[in-house]
Amino acid sequence: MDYLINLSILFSIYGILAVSLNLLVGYTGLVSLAHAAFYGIGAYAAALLMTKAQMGFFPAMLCGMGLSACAALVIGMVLSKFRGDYYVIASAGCTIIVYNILMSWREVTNGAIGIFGVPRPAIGDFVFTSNFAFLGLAFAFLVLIVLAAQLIASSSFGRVLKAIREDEDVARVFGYRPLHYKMLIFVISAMMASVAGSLFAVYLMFIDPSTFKLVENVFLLAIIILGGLADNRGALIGTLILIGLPELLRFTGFPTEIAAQMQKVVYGLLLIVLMFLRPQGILGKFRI
Amino acid sequence: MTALATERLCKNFLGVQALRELSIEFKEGQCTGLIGPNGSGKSTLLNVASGLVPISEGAIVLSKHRLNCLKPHQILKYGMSRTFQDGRLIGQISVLDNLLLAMAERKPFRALFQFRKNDDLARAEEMLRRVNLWDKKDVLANGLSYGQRKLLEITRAMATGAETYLLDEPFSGLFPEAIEIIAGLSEDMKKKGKTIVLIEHSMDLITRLCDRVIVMDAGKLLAQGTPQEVLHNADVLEAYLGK
Amino acid sequence: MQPLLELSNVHVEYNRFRALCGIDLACGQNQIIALLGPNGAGKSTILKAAFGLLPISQGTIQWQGETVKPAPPDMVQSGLSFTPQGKSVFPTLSVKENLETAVHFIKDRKDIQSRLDEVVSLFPALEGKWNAEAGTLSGGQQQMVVLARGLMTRPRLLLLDEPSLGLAPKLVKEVFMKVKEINQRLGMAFVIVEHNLKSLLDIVDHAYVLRQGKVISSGPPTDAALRDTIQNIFKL
Amino acid sequence: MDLFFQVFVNSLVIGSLYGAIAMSFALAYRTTRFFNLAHGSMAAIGGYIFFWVRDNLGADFILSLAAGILAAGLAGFLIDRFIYAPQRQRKASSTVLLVVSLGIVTVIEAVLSMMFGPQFRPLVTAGQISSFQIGPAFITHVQVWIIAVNLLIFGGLIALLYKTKFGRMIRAIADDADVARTLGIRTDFYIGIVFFIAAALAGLVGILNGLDTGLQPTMGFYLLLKGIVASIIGGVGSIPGALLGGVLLAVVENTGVFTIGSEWRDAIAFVLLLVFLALRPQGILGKGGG
Repeated sequence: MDYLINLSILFSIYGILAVSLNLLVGYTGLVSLAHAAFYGIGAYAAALLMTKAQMGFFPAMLCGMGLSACAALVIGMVLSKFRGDYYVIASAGCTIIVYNILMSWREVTNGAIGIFGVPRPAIGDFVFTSNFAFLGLAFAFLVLIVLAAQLIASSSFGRVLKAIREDEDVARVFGYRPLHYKMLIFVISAMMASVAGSLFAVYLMFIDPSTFKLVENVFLLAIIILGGLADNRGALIGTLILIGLPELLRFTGFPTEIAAQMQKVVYGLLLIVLMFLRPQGILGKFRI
Repeated sequence: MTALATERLCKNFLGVQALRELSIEFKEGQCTGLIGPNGSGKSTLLNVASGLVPISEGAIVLSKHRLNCLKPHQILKYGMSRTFQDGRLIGQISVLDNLLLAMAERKPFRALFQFRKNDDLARAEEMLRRVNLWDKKDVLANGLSYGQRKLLEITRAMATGAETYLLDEPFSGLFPEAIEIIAGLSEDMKKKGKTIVLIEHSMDLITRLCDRVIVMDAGKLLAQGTPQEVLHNADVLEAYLGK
Repeated sequence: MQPLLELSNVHVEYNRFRALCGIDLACGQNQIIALLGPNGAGKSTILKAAFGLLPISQGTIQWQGETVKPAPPDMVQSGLSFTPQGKSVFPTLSVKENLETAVHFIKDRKDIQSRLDEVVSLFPALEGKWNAEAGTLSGGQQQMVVLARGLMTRPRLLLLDEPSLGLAPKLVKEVFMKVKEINQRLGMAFVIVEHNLKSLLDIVDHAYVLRQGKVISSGPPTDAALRDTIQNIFKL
Repeated sequence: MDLFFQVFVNSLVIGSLYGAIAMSFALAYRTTRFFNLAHGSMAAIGGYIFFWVRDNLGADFILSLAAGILAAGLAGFLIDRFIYAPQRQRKASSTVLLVVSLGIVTVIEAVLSMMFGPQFRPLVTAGQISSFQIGPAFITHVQVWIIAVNLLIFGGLIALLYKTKFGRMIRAIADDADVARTLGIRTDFYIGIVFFIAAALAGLVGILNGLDTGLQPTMGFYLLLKGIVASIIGGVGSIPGALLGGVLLAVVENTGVFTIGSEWRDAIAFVLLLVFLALRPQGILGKGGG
């Protein structure tokens, strides 16, 4: 049972990441590999503020979101200069730089050792110590963020994002300014990723930089491509499958190390095969 | 009154002069035909006038504003809209969404809080019915036939409610029924006092719809006047027919 | 006489869009054929289908009297060449290299040299530009390079896709005069796709007018019905 | 001053590694116009096959070297034939190909980890390293080889592209593959060979890198990222640009490392990339925009 709760918490956190990344990749056509950076910023902001400044979880999370938003403004401006594949490479560079900072700015981030003893969140006197209670919190955030994403997708704003994705010139001729739209969705998406990061930090009560590597971002990309681009339910289904999959492999009886690698083989193959069979994913409405 | 004019407009692409000191004007409330052989610079003129390609030299005059530098998102503010020759619809969204794109909120923060219920669906329905596309409103634009795409393209431009319309070969490759619909729309626009710039090859349609014709050749103005005058101009015949 | 290239009831579809619906068309030896019609009528599609760049969903293609399933490498070697729309030179290759790429299947250096000499005699203007990057030439010269490249394989039939695209009318005329000259000197056949140029009618033996994937009229350029259809479509 | 000279020599060695991987990457990129992120994995395959043939089959150095290079080349060829070529035929966008190549990287890294273990593995023991002194700086024999091979690859690729018929075909395909097909050129055949050559060169770089520092399944991707940075700095798709970019990147990296510490190496590299992308997206030698 505890095992299922663990999985559900992971599902909630990755669900948030996938839905927010889908806003960029699926709806706006920005294949961003910078998402892991904001995930990391959120996690470290929460962990540091809670351990070093004894801040509560919610204010710490809000600070993390603010910090992510600022970082997203800078990174987004830099990335806005690029198109297509250059965008992918440049955004990967951003994740690598942030990872490098988390690893090497030891005075603050404690480097590769990471940060221990991050407390669980509390509301008043109630502390989310049990995983079951924490699941409630994480799931509540997932619901909030999916709702927000759904609203964005169904608003005029979402329609413009799709137009920008396909033909920026046409969007311009009809009076829209693509840069503004791209910046706004980039910041929103970064703030959502930051929430997932904060939740992750207090869930494990420990974080180190290895979680926020580029490969994590590739995993997220696999999730949303599998589930379907430009569809929020798709992102959730993709999360469900790719979070559940390694657990299935666990039952095959391979040693843990091999199972971990098998898991990578499977999601790598999934990316390759999907691009042949169904480039828009299971529920997707958009092909990259 | 002048709706749109160019002053000694030049446009160079990598050493090729697409427009050479072109000075022409399009009068308010008139339909002006823009004709000329392939590669004479008609589409380039439209692209420059809608800000999609920057001006090399000279200026554009748009509702009395003289501009050397024009951004595409500004043209609507000056009351101008356009269509594309190749029908650039947003393929992976619905027909209705394509149309609403021309009618919805432009500011990103406000657009975030504008939903379907705020859209002017009544007007959208009226416009789509006019071109027999209401049944197709939920179809992705990619699923339309060539003719339907052309119809939606011009309807979308009209939905902006602009005063001046740049129409890049709206009739090309269409069947007579579709041609009739678009010709009808153009006539309606003229009745409402809108300005139209029409690129078209068929002289029949030009004579029927246009008050004036401007003939371009090799990026320059070759001749202008009423359709009748232009049709009998020896220079035009030579440029067009190469005779 | 047996036609060189013959299409019977050819259909082509892509993305569920019916680009050609039942095309019948023939080009005899030594003939110049024109395909006219508005944008999207399927003129280029015919060339691509005949050359094997697009699969046909129905109908047959006969080349030199035999039914073939065309594939570009085979067609080139059996004497059919295709020059695509626009300035389709290789811009970073020199003019000479551009011409040499066309005869990639020929090993014999002497043979290649003799073909180069032959082409130069047809396009003397190119000789001075031999080592210039093709992308730096003017539009008209680039079109000449494309035409010359098409001749390197000594085809029996050359498919020309809108050679006038982006050219000034005077240059277009020059290109067509060249085509006529080659046709008369070397006895080579041409199928030329054009948008709306009636001046092309002066040099062709037979014209087809297309609309929405169908041939709506065909005949020799003097044919009254054909002239009428063209009048109706282009009105000038 | 002595330290400065050592930094310079180190930059030259690392720059050669970056340059070599960047040149082989550029060869494939200029022909197919997509970021093949799996290219680096060919270096890892080359390194590991070399190691396996040498240590498990007991083959001599030359034979192992040949096996490693060949295996990498073959891997590159097969990946193109069975994965990229069909995608090209479907007119897949370059982003689709990029995502596919990300999948391939993930699979190859995981398979190498399963077969050889995920940990870092030196190819030579400390006692086997022989080095000598030029002026005040030290350089190992392997590092001299790295520099030499880098120059050889440069000369070889330039000769291949500009002096042979094969090179002319490749440049034609790079200019416009669709037009090349209309001339009856079997573009997929030529592109397959290009992938073989590019991957084989990457394999060679992987072996040299392994001999210099060691092997790790993830080394290829890491090396390629640097190669891509070098390639973009120099002008993407340009062979001399890739060489120049590699050396420049290494110089900046090592100077930065020397000033603020070795842990900032990657950040320095990618900040340099972003600066270049923003200010001069076409790179040093590039002509067109990015």
